[in-house]
Amino acid sequence: MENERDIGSMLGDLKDPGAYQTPLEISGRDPGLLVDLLRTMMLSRMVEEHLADQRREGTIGGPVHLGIGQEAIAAGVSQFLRSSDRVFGAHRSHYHALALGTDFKALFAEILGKETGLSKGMGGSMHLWDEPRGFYGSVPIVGGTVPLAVGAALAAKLQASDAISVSYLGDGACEEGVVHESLNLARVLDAPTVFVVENNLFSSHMHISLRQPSDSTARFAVAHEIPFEVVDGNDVLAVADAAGRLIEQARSGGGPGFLEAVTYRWLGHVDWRADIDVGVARSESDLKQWRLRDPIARLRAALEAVGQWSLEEDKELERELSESIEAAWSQAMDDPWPSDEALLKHVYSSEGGA
Amino acid sequence: MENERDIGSMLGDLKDPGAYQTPLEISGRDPGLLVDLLRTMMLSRMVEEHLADQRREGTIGGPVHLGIGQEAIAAGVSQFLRSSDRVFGAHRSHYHALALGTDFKALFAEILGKETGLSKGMGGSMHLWDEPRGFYGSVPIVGGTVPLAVGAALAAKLQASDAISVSYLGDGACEEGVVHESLNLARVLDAPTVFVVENNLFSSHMHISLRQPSDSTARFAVAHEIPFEVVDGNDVLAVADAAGRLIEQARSGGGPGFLEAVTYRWLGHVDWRADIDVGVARSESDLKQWRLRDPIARLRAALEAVGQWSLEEDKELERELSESIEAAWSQAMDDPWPSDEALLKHVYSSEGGA
Amino acid sequence: MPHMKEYDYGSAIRAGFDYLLSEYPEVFVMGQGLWSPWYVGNSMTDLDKIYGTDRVIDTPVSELACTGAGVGASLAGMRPVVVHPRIDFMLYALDAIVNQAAKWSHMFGGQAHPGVTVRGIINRGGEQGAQHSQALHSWFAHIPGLRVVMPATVADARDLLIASVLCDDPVVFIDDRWLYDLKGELPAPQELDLRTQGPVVVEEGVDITLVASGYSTQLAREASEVLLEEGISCEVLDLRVIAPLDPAMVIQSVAKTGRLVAIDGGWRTCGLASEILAQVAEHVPPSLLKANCVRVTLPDAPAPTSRALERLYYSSIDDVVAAARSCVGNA
Amino acid sequence: MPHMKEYDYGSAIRAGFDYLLSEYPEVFVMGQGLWSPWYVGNSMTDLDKIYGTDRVIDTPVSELACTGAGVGASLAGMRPVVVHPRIDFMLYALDAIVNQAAKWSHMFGGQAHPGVTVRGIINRGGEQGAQHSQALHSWFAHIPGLRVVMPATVADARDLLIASVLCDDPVVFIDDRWLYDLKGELPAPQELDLRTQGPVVVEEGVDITLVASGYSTQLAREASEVLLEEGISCEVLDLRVIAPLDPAMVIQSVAKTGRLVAIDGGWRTCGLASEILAQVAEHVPPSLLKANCVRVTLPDAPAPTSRALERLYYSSIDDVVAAARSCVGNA
Ligand SMILES: Cc1ncc(C[n+]2csc(CCOP(=O)(O)OP(=O)(O)O)c2C)c(N)n1
Ligand SMILES: Cc1ncc(C[n+]2csc(CCOP(=O)(O)OP(=O)(O)O)c2C)c(N)n1
Ligand SMILES: [Mg+2]
Ligand SMILES: [Mg+2]
Repeated sequence: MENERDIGSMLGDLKDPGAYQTPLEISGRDPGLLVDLLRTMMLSRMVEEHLADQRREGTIGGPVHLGIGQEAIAAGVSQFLRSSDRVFGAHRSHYHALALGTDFKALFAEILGKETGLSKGMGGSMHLWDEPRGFYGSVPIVGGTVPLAVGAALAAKLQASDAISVSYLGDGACEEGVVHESLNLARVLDAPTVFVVENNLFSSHMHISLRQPSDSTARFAVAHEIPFEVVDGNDVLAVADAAGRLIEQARSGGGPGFLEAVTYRWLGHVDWRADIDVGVARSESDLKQWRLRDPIARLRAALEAVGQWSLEEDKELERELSESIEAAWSQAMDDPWPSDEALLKHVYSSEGGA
Repeated sequence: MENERDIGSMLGDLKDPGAYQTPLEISGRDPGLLVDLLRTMMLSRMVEEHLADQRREGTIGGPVHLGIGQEAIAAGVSQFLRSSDRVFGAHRSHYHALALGTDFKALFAEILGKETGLSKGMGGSMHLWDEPRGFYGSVPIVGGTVPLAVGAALAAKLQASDAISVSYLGDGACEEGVVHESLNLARVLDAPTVFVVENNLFSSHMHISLRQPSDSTARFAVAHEIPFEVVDGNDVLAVADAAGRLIEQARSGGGPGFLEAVTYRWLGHVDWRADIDVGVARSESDLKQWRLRDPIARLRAALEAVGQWSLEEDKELERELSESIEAAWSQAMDDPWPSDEALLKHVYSSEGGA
Repeated sequence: MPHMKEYDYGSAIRAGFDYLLSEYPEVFVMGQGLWSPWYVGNSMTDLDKIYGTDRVIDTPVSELACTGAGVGASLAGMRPVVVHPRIDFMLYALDAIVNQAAKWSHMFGGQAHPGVTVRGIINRGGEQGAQHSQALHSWFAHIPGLRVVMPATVADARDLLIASVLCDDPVVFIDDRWLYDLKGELPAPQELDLRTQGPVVVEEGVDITLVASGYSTQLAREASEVLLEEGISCEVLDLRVIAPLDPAMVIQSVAKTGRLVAIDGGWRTCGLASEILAQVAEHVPPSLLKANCVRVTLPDAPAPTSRALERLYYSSIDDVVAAARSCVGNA
Repeated sequence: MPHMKEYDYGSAIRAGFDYLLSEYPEVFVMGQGLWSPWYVGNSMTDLDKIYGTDRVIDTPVSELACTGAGVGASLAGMRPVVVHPRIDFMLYALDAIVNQAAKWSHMFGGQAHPGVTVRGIINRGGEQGAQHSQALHSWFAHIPGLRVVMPATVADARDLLIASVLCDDPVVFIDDRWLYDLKGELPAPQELDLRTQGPVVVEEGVDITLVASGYSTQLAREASEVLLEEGISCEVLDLRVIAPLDPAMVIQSVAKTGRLVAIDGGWRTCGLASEILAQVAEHVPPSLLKANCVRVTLPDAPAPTSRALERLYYSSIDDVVAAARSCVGNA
């Protein structure tokens, strides 16, 4: 089997691992906001690195799909979201929730199957819920949440609220028919849904060129006449700018939007290994280059260059995050398991199980 | 409820009922072939008019979805098909089979539920089978046969045959996710499938503008990077030329093609009435104009103008067809019902029921 | 009762929608054919005109996305009803119903309320055949997390619809076109708590228990009249809510009569009638059984189109009568 | 027997594919993960390398189109196998399986041969939860026109796969990741006629009948050993082919032992265990029954993720032993 095929490219150098490695262009941006973004991404990164370690050690019993390397997308998008919005994720969604401010201690507890978890220990890594922060659920059936996001957006319209929905999905998910139906439905109903496609060029072990005739999923936005933007997903500012425009459009009655953010995951499809991806060896050189296109390093370097951030501040932030991650983890480890009754009492939410 | 909305138009005057009413341009065409096409369309028309009458009278017990007005599409496409090809239809498929030369007596018997029918009386109007002529089945689940056509095309490739598949589908079917999956799959596998979208602007009572943001389904061919053509579906020569190119391309290893043929059905979605369409009144003036865009009349007029066809020949053909239709019908009426055992013996084809 | 009109089953469903749409702004309806009254019989006539096309939405031919949108809207506080004019079309929509709606409460520890109602119509007969005739209620009953409702009377057609939509859990509401002309009186609408609704005894009897739901309840009732004339007294149970199933009444009745015929309009293997027999096998002491239990169901074959075979395919009153007779004779 | 090697269940499936692909040019395989051995355990290792990526096709994430393509390819004379690494993903593909494959023979009077094999893997446990753990075999058994195969032994894993693929009818072949390490000997491959395959008695006994299939057969066998030590002699039946179901052996065995425990790895309501009890209620004279029948199944709840609850959720040998004991005690 060949690992890649020659297909038409609309992404150009956006998918070139060696491109876009330089510091971000930040002139004229609010430094406070930039540091916030840096912090969000670092938190995400460190939480997931911790999860990778714990999974390797076997402390975590179930699969974890980590987004290390892709942090800029959720960080950039979430900047424009409100707690009244409705965000839907998928199998790789820890960082989607974290970017909304979800408590990582509750995330840890959930991943460990504890009663104090985001989903009361009933969901684990692949089923996260944080309604107070607008996180309306992530599940691992590929494409499964996409029409739900459209429905939640339709609800917002009927409720005469200016809430919007965000649907995070991958390039692989774009092969599910339901995604195409959902794009059309959102368009026809003018449901304020922003589809965020994290195009990391892979669906588990399969490169996009083995699954689709062209590398950009924005083709589907064109087909459904949905306004779209295609950006470097490792540039948090490019993501934020585009997301800001699409979210504003949706919020103000302009209907759905589509954001394709090109990125790469540093680890394999599932769990902690970087070198293999569900049984198939990855290109070492691609991986090396993409690690140089690190969304965190690029923002950090830019901030350092203009004196808005220093090595000391960085170390300090890292230390602080690391401590709170460790503390949260040991707390989560000590937390109680769900009671036996949980197995049956949550089958129907109307039975007052929550 | 409004009957239509303003949407972007890519079809332009192709969907204008008042356009394209003049005789076809036939200079340089083989007159024998043209008369064959005329004959195919007239047969189709008269068979279906007969069915409309019988349904109105109640002789036919089940629903019939008639393609009167749309005959040019199957006639034009079928010109390039061989009996080794694999043609798949849907709920409105009498004329897809007839254009391949299917025996209309067997069609009648099937619609009446008789053992001598195309499907041995087990299928009725919506489930037709004529493998010897390359008709691999029609069923009423919208979109249901589309991936089957891709699979049959893939089979042809694996069998190293130059057979191709044809998938007839409607503008409404393009809203089913499976159609989008199928387009991608055909493209990725280079399965020689020609998708023929009969865009008659309606899905039962709903105009395309109430269901999609734009009037041309060729958008989906673009998205999936499949070569396409968009033609006046009431011009049998335009259909044939485009179909010929796409079929030749598929047959010679060039992968899938997509033909959008714009047309209009003269009768409502189901059964014999022209004035209402599943409960909703149709535009009388549109209907009147579309009847003037009659694919048969346009070819007939062209042939007459150059002396290749006369009123007498026309009358004679009509008389001949009418007689054989009447004869076939009364024969079918006299044919036997399936035996009681048919109910169980066909559940598994391996049990030798056929 | 001046306001008590005679209704038919179809218009009783419409009355349920009317009640819901007028009383509850969070209710909306979407599905194919909602702007064309023809598709869904008389069960939704003019609702779009009264409540507007924003709340009564006719949709593209996209069963899965539309059903998923219903689930998503319910998570966001609405009470959507997604209508499928035939259950057959719901085969495209099962991810939204089974992987999503049925599981979201459990997976999120009871915090998500996927209170969508999916209305699927059983629309068989009329020479329409295998893809337009299915009755897949047993499938939905197999899936934990769903409530599955099959009204058999005019009042239930309305009041169980109201109860389904007002319930915070996902409900598959299944009505049957063969019941649309059934007549009955309709008192004022009731807001029942779906969680407390279950089987009822619609005829009391002593010799044999007939268990049915939806249209089969009609068969059972009419068969019981014929059987009574022969001196066989039937206890007829209408299940009403087939999931979660409360088997107590079935068990109690069969313990009393010692005989069971389970009638179901779906297929036999792993179907609802199997479940009824299984409950009896599990809970009624064999010593109380006077005969083997019997199922009256569709044969395990797809629906034919030919009228010659349709007659054989669907169960009739005679089939129920014959089953009951053999059961009693067998004693 | 020099060529008789010890195999495990996973590699026996692989041996079946190997046999089919080498002997039958019309066989090809498609599904997600076929170029990545990891997904499907050791059950398909290197087949793509041996037989080429044209015949062992890894696909886009499009369950419905891929399954439909399998159906279409079978109509055109091929013998495709469509692989779904989890049955849960097949919820997207049900139109192709249920509306199409299952019905094409019947709808076309036996002239169409939709001989596709759809392989669905039950892949539960491991804290993966509700959308990655389902065992939906009872659903498929409910649908006329499908053959549903659940191998429980190493030899059946290979030979029933071969039989499924060589059968002209659509087959849902369901294997279970919890069986992949099961060891056993493999004689030379056999071409069985699937139409003649059905339940077998895997242990003879006199006190109670245990009926199971797939992984549950293992539970039943191991429970029977424990029970034997307590002096309870179990007759263990492995159903092997759950649809169309041949109930004769179940009926005969329960008529002999007078007691039944049906064990199934799916949900309870309208499930396979219900069907087994229904067959007994219908066909075993109540006078021969010494106790109420018992089902050992999943509770009617979605699969949890937390290891604390997974332990409760899945049936164990102890559950089977306890059920059998209560049944015998109850005599
Ligand atoms: C319906 C369904 N099919 C297949 C899978 C297996 N699967 C899990 S994640 C995944 C890859 C999805 O790729 P993409 O959407 O690009 O997301 P990414 O993993 O790259 O973030 C697949 C195929 C699944 N979970 N659900
Ligand atoms: C899955 C499914 N959904 C809905 C229907 C009901 N239905 C039958 S035909 C039809 C319209 C299809 O429109 P189109 O594809 O444009 O074909 P046309 O009738 O115009 O020829 C619909 C919605 C169906 N048969 N199957
Ligand atoms: Mg991806
Ligand atoms: Mg149309």
